[in-house]
Amino acid sequence: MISLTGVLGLGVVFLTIALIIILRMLGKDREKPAFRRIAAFDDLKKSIGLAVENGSRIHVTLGKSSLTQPTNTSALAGLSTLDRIAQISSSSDKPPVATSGDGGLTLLSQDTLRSAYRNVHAPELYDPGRGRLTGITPMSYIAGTLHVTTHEDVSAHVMIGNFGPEIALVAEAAEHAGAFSLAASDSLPAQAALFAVAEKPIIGEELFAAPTYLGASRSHSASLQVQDILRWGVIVVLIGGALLKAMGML
Amino acid sequence: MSEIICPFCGFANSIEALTCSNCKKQLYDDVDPDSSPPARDEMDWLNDFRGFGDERSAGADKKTESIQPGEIPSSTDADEESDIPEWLVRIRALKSEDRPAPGENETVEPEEIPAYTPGESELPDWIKEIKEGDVPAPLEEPAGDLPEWLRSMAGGEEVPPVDDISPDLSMIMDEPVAEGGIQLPEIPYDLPVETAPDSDLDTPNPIPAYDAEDLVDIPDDLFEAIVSQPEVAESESLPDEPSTDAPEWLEPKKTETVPPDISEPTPSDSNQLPDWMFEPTEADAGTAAEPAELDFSTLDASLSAIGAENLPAGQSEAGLPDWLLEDEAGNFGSSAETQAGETPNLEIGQMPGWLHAMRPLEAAAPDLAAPIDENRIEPTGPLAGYQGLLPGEGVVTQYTRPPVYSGNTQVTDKQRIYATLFETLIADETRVGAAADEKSSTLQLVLRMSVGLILIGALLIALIINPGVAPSPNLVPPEAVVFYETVQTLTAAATPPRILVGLDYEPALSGELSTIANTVIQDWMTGNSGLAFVSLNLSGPALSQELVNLAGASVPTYLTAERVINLGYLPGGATALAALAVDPSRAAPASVDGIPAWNSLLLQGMVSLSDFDAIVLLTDNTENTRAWIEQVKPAVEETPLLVVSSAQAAPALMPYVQSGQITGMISGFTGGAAYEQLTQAQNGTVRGYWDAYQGGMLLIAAFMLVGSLIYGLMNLVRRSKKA
Amino acid sequence: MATDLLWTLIAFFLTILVLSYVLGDNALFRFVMMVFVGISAGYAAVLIYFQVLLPRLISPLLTLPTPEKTVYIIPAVLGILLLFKLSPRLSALGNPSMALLTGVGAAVAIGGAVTGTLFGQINGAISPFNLAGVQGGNWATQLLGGIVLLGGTICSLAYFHFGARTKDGENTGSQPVLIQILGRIGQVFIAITLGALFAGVLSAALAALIERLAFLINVIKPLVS
Amino acid sequence: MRAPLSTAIAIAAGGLTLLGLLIPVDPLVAIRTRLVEWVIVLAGVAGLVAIVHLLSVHWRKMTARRNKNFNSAFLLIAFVITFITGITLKPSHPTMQRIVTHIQVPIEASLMGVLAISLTVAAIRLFQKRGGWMSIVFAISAFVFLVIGSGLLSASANIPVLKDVLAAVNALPIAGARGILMGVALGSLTTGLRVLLGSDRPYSG
Repeated sequence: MISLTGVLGLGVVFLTIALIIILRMLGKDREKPAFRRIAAFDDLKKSIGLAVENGSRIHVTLGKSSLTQPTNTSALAGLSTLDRIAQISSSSDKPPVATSGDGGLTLLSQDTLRSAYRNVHAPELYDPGRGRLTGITPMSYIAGTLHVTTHEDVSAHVMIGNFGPEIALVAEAAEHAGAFSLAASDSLPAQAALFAVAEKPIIGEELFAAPTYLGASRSHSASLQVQDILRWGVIVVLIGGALLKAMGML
Repeated sequence: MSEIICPFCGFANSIEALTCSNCKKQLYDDVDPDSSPPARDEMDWLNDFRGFGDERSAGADKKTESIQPGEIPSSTDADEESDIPEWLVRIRALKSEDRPAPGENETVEPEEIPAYTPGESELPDWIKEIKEGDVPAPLEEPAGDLPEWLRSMAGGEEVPPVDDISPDLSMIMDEPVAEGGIQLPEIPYDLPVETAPDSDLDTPNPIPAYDAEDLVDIPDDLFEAIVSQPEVAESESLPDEPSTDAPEWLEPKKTETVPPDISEPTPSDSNQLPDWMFEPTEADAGTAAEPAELDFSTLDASLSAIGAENLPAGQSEAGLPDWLLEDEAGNFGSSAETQAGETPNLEIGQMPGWLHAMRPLEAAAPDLAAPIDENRIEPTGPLAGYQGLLPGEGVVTQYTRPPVYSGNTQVTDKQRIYATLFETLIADETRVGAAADEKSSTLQLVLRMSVGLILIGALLIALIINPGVAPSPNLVPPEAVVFYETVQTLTAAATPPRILVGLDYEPALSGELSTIANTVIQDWMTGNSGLAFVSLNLSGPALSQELVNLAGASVPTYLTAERVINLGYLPGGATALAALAVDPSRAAPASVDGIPAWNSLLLQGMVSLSDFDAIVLLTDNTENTRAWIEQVKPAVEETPLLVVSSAQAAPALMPYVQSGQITGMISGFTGGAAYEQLTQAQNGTVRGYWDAYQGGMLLIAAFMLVGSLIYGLMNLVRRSKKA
Repeated sequence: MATDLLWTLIAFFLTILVLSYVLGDNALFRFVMMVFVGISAGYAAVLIYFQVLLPRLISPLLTLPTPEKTVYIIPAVLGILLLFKLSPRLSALGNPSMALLTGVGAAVAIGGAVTGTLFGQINGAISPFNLAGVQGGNWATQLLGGIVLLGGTICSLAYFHFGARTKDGENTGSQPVLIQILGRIGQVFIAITLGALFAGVLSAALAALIERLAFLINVIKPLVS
Repeated sequence: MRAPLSTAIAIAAGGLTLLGLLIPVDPLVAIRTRLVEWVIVLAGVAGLVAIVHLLSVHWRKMTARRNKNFNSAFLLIAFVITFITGITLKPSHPTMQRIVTHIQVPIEASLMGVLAISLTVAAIRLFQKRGGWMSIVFAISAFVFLVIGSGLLSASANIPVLKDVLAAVNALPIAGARGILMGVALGSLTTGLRVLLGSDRPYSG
């Protein structure tokens, strides 16, 4: 049977699709949309630039979320970020290494690296060994990633995806190694742990802005704009709903 | 750039080493470790170039404004001052009147500063953006580590913005250095001396070397400009007669070499060097030619002698950049003086390494060319009695092994100091964020160790003694009360309830969750409830078995084999839960042993999840709990969803508790203790750890408070100092 | 009995070796980590075979009659295509399988985000304003609490607003004053939440440490006494 | 456009699954269930493929000419032993149970214990790492909830209004959590839809 929630959900989905398409089309004629400054992403750009110049490696870790879980969108955002980083650092002697804690995610990270290098006309840079599974269970994933952190001449760690708070161990190891670390997760406990440990923590929704801030495609900018529109829509609904509820009309 | 190969034994020594740590021989022919001036003295001349500063530097400023040639070399040895004869001082004074002081020199426009960034066009736009000189925030702190002269330069005037300087420069240097770069115009002074050799150097990769030059040797060049001048003046003003002190092998060179026309640089030169470097000044255009030609030939020869052309790029990078060769340039000057014989205090022992290197074998082994006695009669052998024979044994006995030359650039103390300065300058640029220096990381390690040992020690003591002083919680959160009441209501029912237990925690947190859940499972078992375990993670089935075994041991009357079924691992996360909500028998068809589960006595007749009396979720994971709430809860509207959560997930689950999507919840040891308090459980598992837990939490809170106060105060002090 | 002791000793030494990381990274810790990754991968592979592939693909293909079998042929083919991902040259053959995986995964995430989180949280945020049936002065407390939480939620949402002002087509990076004010307040609520979560994570980790230390004591006690 | 077939599959499968989730009518639910079953199988296969890849990476590390990593050998040995034991004895065998309870549990729980120390040190050094009033609020909040979490305050039931104060304080984090969760939901929505619109194609390698 069709529920009201389902219909409303479908409405929200179609509204979002329409907004993304419209803003993307409008964006073609206008200049790039303006977004607030997020210092962590500026530092990430700099550290990528420095990694390229001093021939050290960038490590992108995508988390442990399975593609069959609702949390996989954080990993998808991580993959878009990996794509950008791989393209940007294609002039580096040491291409970036991507680690993950799920099989599907590992294969996607390899595909992402391959397509990124193809897009910058440097397919020879692709090495499947650079998209790795470091452990199949959450904690073994962390154990394997710790090894990458300390043994692969990494100067910048980008942690974007779904993690447990144990990711703090990786961030701490990165700090010991004197490397830059930017960490973003959709998991609240992980965010809390990373806020205290990581050098540049990214809070909540900002995770999904990473590709846009690294200069990804126009559709990424459009989806950020859509997020802003929906945000205020939700705020209006919250206020309206609260009033109606207080008046007993809902 | 960080090691020197010993020319005698080939052992790699650190850049600071003066003598080889292996063979204990001196690494630098032209440096006497004992006589080498201390670093502070090396820096004195740098202080002289401050625009302002202490009294001493103010005095130095006066000197620099009207260059007293004799005084400037005080950088190397201030005592030389007194040794200079009075007549020479007069000549120098006259000379200085003709020449503009460095301060008065016209400054070169930034455009004139060449930007040696070969690969820049290949770099992506945003890297160029980075290079547009927005300096990383934390660079202010490292500035504290910068040498005095560099900080004083930061205060210098007529400084164009960083952006005006070549992007490469602004990228690598922070402001003071960029400003230091503005001193460049004063370089032309010693160009004839400096650039002529450089222009012809066939180094593997000259461009990076020039980057380094642009960055670091600015005050250095200025120093050389002034240092070289008096030498030029002397060689010009004094009769140019061959010195008797000079070694013979130098003389023919002097006559053979053809002076290159420095005032008209060749295209190849102009390719390698910026135009301004070729601006001839009346003072030195002609006069510098002589030392220049000396440098030219000798340096060339010395390089060919040590095979500099054949150095691999890596090795040449490992050596020092070209700008550091200025010291050799200084030495050329001194060699010119040696010929002129005007500076008696210049010792032969100060002859630079490259000069040693290019000496003919006679110079290396002087005894080899022993004078032949024409009247000598061979006393022995088959030629006995013959006269005027060449003495064979001389060569055989006196033959010495040809000297070994290091492939690496030989560096003087001064060069090493500049190199170290350069390294410190770029050190903070090699990473974004706060520079984690050796000291702080060691402190961090010590802090970590001590905190760890204190915490572990305290917990061990609490666990061993177990004094039972920690009071149990009397204030129970409402969600825990609801949890307790639901369990009591269901277990008190006439027909024993059938419960779906979702086990969704990792082995990492089994210590916490199995401890909390143990009492809850025991209560279900006491009510003879049927328990069907399903897990969303790989280790779940084993953990379920462990949990059942633990709880079952406390309830011997409970028939585990009949009343418990382990549906095993449910792959697919949220999607699997969605499938479970729609058709459980299809989503989890068999038990972990492979036996069809839904025909079993326990699950017989069940078609949907709403047939269960309650769903108990043991979780440490907010996202999977969200999946249970989003996928399963809508399918079991009336069935209560009870959550036993780890403390780490509790705050994130509170919104769901408040919104009523979670019926009841106990979280962490505190929730477990509260539940045990409600059930009046004797020797509950949480109670056993309660002292250690409460003590540990308070100890961590105390650590945090103290640390925050200390570092907070340190920050305040630092801010007030800055202000 | 002897095997029980052996397993207990293995657990004991593994615990000690991992806890040695407190004193800094060391060879023994790295060794244990590698063994752990290997064992967990082995266990996962076994479980995937017995709990996923065998009951959901292999058994149906072997046991079911042909008409019902056809349904399982598609995942079998897609699974085989996925194996080509092991070969760098042929990995493109596995793309359709990955596409299916990604597409369905994205749909599940969207469904969960909209109906579960978004609607669920909106409902949760406005529910305290349902004052019907609230006795006495409780309604004021509930209303105040509801207003504070709603305000906090709105401000937290506003904090994440990405849009910024432009001046002559240039991104100024600054936001309208209203959003700045709301964002500041939102930051406070977010910081409070992260602090509470941090305390929760510490509590859970401490519980794990206590349980491990208790285990060590329980192993040593009989040996000492 | 690259990989048109894969893109079509992703869009079609995703679209049908989403419709099945939001409009639970018979044909759509059946299709969704079927697709989900296929995806579960594929996720399993992907897991195995990735594990093989993990082993190959460590094999390469072990047999590398330079910088051999002998720990990789232990990883491979541990895998082989566990895998063979599991295949022969099956997961429900007590030995396999013990591999979890006596190897995985001690290692993982001990790592969590180490995390407790790491987080304590991070809490101590918080203001050294970053200042700002957000950090100050974070530190105060963490301290307060550590004390509350210790159960010390819950013990004193006789203190008036303490219960209400505790309830109010415990409710405070809900606001921020809601804000973050809703924001993440919005991000998930747009990110997921980018995949369903074929704008993001991580599978097009």
